[in-house]
Amino acid sequence: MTATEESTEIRFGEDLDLLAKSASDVMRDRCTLEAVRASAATDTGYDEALLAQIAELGFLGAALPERYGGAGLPAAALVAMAEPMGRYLYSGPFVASTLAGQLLAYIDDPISQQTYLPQLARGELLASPALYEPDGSYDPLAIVTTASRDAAGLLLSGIKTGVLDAANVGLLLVSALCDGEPAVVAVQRTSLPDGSITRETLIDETRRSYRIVFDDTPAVRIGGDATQGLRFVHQLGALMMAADMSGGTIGSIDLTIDYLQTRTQFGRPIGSYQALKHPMVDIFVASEHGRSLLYHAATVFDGESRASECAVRMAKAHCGSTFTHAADRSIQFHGAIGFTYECHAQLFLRRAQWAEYQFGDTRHHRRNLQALLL
Amino acid sequence: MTATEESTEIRFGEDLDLLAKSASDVMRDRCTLEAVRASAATDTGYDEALLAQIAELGFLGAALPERYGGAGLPAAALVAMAEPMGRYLYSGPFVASTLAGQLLAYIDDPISQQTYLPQLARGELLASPALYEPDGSYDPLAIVTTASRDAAGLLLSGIKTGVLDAANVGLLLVSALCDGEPAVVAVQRTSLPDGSITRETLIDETRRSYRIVFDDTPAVRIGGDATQGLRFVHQLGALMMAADMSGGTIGSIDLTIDYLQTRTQFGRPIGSYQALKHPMVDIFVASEHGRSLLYHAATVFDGESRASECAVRMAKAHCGSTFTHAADRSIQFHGAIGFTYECHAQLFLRRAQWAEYQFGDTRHHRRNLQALLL
Amino acid sequence: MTEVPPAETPSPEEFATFRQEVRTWLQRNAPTPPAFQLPDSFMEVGKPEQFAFLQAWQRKVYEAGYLGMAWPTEYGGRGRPQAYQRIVDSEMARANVPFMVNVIGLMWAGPVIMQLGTETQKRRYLPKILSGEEIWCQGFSEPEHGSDLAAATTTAVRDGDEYVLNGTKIWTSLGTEAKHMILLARTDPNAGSKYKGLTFFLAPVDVEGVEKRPIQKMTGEYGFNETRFDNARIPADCVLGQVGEGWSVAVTTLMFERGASEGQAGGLAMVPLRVSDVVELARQCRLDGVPAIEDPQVRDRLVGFAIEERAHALNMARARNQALTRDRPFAIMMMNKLTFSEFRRRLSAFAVSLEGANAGRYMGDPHAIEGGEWQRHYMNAFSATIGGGTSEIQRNIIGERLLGLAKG
Amino acid sequence: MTEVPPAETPSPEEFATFRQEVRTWLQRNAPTPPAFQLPDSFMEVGKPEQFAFLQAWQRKVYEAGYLGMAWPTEYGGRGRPQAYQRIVDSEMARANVPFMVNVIGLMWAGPVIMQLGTETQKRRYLPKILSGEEIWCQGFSEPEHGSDLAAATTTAVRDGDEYVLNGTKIWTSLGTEAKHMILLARTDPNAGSKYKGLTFFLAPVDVEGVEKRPIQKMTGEYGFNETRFDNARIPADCVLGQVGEGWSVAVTTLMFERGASEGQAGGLAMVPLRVSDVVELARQCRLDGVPAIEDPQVRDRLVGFAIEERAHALNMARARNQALTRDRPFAIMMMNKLTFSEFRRRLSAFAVSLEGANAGRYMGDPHAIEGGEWQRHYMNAFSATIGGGTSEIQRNIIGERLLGLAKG
Repeated sequence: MTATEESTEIRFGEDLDLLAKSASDVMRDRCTLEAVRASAATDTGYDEALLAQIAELGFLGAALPERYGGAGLPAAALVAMAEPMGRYLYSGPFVASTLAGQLLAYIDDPISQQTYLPQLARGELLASPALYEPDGSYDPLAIVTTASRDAAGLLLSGIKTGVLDAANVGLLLVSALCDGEPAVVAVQRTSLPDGSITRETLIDETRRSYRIVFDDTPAVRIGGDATQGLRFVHQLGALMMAADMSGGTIGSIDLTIDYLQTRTQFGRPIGSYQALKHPMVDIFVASEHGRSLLYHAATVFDGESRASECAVRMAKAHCGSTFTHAADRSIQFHGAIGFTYECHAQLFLRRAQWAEYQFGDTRHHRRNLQALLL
Repeated sequence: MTATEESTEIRFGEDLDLLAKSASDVMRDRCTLEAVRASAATDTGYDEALLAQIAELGFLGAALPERYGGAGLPAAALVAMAEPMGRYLYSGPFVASTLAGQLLAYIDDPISQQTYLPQLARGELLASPALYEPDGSYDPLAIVTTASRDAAGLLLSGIKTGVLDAANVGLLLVSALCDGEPAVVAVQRTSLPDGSITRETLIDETRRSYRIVFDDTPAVRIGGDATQGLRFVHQLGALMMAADMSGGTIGSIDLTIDYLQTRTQFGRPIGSYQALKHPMVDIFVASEHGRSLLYHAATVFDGESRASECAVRMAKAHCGSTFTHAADRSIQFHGAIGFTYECHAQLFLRRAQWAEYQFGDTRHHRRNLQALLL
Repeated sequence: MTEVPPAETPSPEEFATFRQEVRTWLQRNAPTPPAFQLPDSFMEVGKPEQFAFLQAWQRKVYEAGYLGMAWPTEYGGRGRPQAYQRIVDSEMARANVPFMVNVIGLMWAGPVIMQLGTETQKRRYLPKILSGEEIWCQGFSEPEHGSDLAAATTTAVRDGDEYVLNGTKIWTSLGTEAKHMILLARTDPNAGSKYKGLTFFLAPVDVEGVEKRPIQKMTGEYGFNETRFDNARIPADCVLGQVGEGWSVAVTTLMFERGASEGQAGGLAMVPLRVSDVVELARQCRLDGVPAIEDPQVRDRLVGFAIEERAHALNMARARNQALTRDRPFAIMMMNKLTFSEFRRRLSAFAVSLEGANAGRYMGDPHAIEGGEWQRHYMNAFSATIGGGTSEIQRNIIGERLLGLAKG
Repeated sequence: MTEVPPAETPSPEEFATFRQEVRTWLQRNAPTPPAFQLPDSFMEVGKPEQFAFLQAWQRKVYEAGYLGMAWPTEYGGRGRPQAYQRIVDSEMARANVPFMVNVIGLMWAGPVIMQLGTETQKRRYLPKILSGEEIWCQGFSEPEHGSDLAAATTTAVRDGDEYVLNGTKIWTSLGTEAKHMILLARTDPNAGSKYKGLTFFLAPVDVEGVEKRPIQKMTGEYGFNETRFDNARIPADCVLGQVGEGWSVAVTTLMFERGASEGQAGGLAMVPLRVSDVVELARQCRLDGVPAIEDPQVRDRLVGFAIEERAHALNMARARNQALTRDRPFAIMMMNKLTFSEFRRRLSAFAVSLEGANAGRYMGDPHAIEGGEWQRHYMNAFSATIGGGTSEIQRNIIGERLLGLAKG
């Protein structure tokens, strides 16, 4: 592997630029930090009116095939939207429903696609993938949940954790072993008995994830290559989380710089002190590196190839460590006020501490890069 | 392992304090940085008059048994002397001859002791251990050199590298395999044919080490437990190198602080800039930590026990990484002048870059600490 | 070289016997963990039941004779060498018992009263600091002057036998439980320099005109207060030291807080985070299906933390040896606050990372590893890297006072 | 969104064809490594034979049409889009051929003359910069003012058609081979501010009164000079820009040096240190009897460096996309000097560590790994973290100009 041999392609044309601008405008306008706090205080954790606006703008179908009502944009479009969302600490079922939609689009089961994708594209249906289990493994193929055959179809049993927005979506796409092989099955959320879905307490109070206990729950198998599909959606999750964290880093930097410019101590703006200025520069430099890694990963993403895996892992690892560090320093540089719940700096720290551990943390991705690079 | 469970003993009584002061006084007086450069420019690399003075002061026999003319001080005495020597970048056969003497004293072969120790204690004989081989392993038992039996005695064949001051000592204590077992054999340097000893080019121009090719060289076996003896001398080497590096860190800090106090840019002493002040504080803090680790290692050193191994590895690892970092920053903080050969900062950087890789580097010791601590 | 003055040194036998005695006492008397969650330090005491529990524990330790051991008996102490208190403190850390809740009294107010107070003040305040009957808080920081303490604008105007206080102090820990505050207020606004005209008060805070507003911390918990003075009246004999010389009294106090002197009453100030606990966590957690302790990166970082923890402990031992600290006698004590607090922050952040996919859970989640404690430790760690002078201010102080570098 | 102006964009086919053409040319024309050791960069050219070899190589590249491709033909360039030059530069890096020796001419003097020079100056200087016939050096730093360039005290006094120079410049690379110096000197000592009264000269340095003293570098090699002016006389038409406006000309020049603008003549400025080379080193070296590449710590650090190297390369690609750099258009170019130079320092120090017990050897030792090159790379790396504005100064500039933080 040498830098000069590998592609340095970054494709990000006018359509994606417009999409990013649109996402950025909506978020700046509607997703202020006060609004973020207000949403976090609700049970569902998101602003339904804002979600409706996002759906109206076509964000939920941006990268779905045109034949199912999507805009047919490349996966890079998801990054174009997710990064500004991260910048403004947006939450809500956008990530979950997008991942579920992309999974369906990828594994190519025409009947399921016809059934769900048009609704997903319009935002009439929300969905979420249920991939991970209590053992805490990031491997989407480390599955214990089973789907066993029954006269009526499949019956699902097992526990899924960290299922994004599960209580507020209609459709769950669940990974399970079926005849010992990985499978993806569809479960209607309303078919679950009361008490099956319990909310998890996350360090990021703006996010919602749930633990789901399946106990002979009726399910329908989705066709296509489930193994490859699960790898695909896991990698796409890492890419979207990298975008969220890159955006979060920018938001954290902006918040901190604003404070450094206005707060004075000993008669000078505190940003004039090199003890704060220079670490901020290093964070900014890391953030710019992260953005370049991210846009490249968005460009080459296919969920399959070595180049895609390599680029996504690099982006998630780098954006993850940068955001956790930036958010940590933001608390410190805000001084005593940074230690309060009232100060917005904690919102970024909590987001960073949550997102870092979704779809593989820095350690995990760097570890897996060893085999790819060395 | 917990900090509260382990001993935090630091024994460093009046006798060692006097010794350290004496070493410090001699070095400050005689081993100025100009004198260091002058010695480095000679072939032997050291000042014979200064070595004679050191011998006169009893430094060479400080930790040798009283019955052989030594002062019978504990091994901590070696640290008490080696740290100020490192502080002033002293070089010369002190380390080599001390290690050889301690090895002889440890492995307990009364005849060899009677033969060599009194001369070593007085400085009439200088010696050096020849332990390491071209494969670059730090393991003192990774030996290829062989000592085979012959009518007349032992014949030694093999290559030793990094032998400190070999060209200027009378006695070489060489590790070799004898009948497949590790052994220590004595070789008279003068018995080696011309061309057997070649000087190595080191990044530290003040140090001298040599490559020795043995080719059926007559040798005499030293009795006692050679395996344990080799482990002992390797660990003692690490301890003395940690002391040298702790001293070097202090010297580097002093040099840099002096510059930061006197050099002005933009109308202020450059030490007033936090970009230089704060890293210097972190280096100083690390140096103080290193000193505590070092004095404890000196206190508990026995070359055998887990506590001794643990303490020495911690000290070498920490003092090593601190000194290499301090010397690196010293160049940077001296600015353009720091990049010149004329500036003394390079003397510390080169010492650090050499000493770090003697008797196990930071990586090696941390790696070995895993099994001891976890 | 003798390491400490002879009077202070118990013989090795006395030392060992006493340590055994303390160990036994702690085994028998360590409080049973309560049903509610205990705070990490006095800066996190947010609920009345937490406070009551901790106050009772301090009283018990004091009554056993294990607090203020080196303070004179006439002020409630035991008049013994400081070395005994060190043994107690290290055994309490080892036994992992709760900390002493009246930390500001024991570590800041008490020592400065001992050093600068009148005989009346000493007799009045010191015994109840030790017993925990009267809780103290500190009133140095103000909303606009976090690091720049000398810029305090809270005023104290003399009126007969009283001073009238107006202004706001912030980050007053235990503010709702405290009876007294060590308070820095401006008695002469026209003194010329910001360092002049300040006076140091031992102010009662249970008087009229004192309003306390709890501040919620980033962890979601409470524990700090904003304390507002609105024409609050305090007796004039509450002044410590000279009127107008408050800044030098405050500096003396900060030296205690930053660990630069002995003389503190002892006792555990916060629950220490131990590397051994993180090693244990690494054994419990699985990363990618393998125990975290088997990951080579994790192992190396644990070794790094263990070296650092050893260095801290050995620093404390070396600090008592004059020969080995002669070049800069206060160096170790002056750097303690910086190194301990930053170590705590880095160690807890690392501990969180060992939880991998479960690291995003928080207190209250039944499946959070160790109840989300490490996430909380991590966030709480900032109270020490920021409070009592940020790490950046500490580096300035060390650079300027110890290394002799010019002010910026 | 189009990524670059259309005129600049060759079609993908043209792009590929040209790249292939360059690659073939390099395969056929790359110089055979000489018997002597070649320097890492223009800052390490210490011997006449090194210089002669590199000058011949630059001439060859220029004559092949691969240098100054985007400069106008009337000044010796080729008048083609900058994209072609980028292809050449990246292929030269890939082919690991020597760098262009007249770096100061190509990257600093040439671009600033192009931007601010008179027509006469452009025709006089630019062609010979490209061909390497006339070597340039820079004269900004002075012994007492390393970072504070505006504090220059070298004087230039007008005397008829000439200026008379007095003073000392330091860190003039290629000082003994150079024919011209871009020189910052004070023409009006009473201008009020240090930023006023400076003038920027294109000064000949082969005239009487100019004395050059080689400076030995910490590596033991030569390559820099101190250049002393003792009543040296230069023609008055050497002034670039306006008399007294030298500081703004210098700032423009530093922007080129810090990579903040296009317009440079191209060519490799230094031998890049590649992560792939360090990976190869890790395969060759054994640590504790095992190939270094098998050590998990080594593997993780290599991954970290690889990510960073990718980020640098991708930054350069992103810098050409306006949509993705709209928020701070010059950010990437302004941070390049800092990130590349610090990367180089850390990477080479790490490479040394892979040599374990052999890492203490140096150039000249027959058993030094790779001839001691990595030790030399490490020490030489400081020339870039210090020269042309230290990393600390770079962080000030980025913090103040890009992030809008106040000056210190």
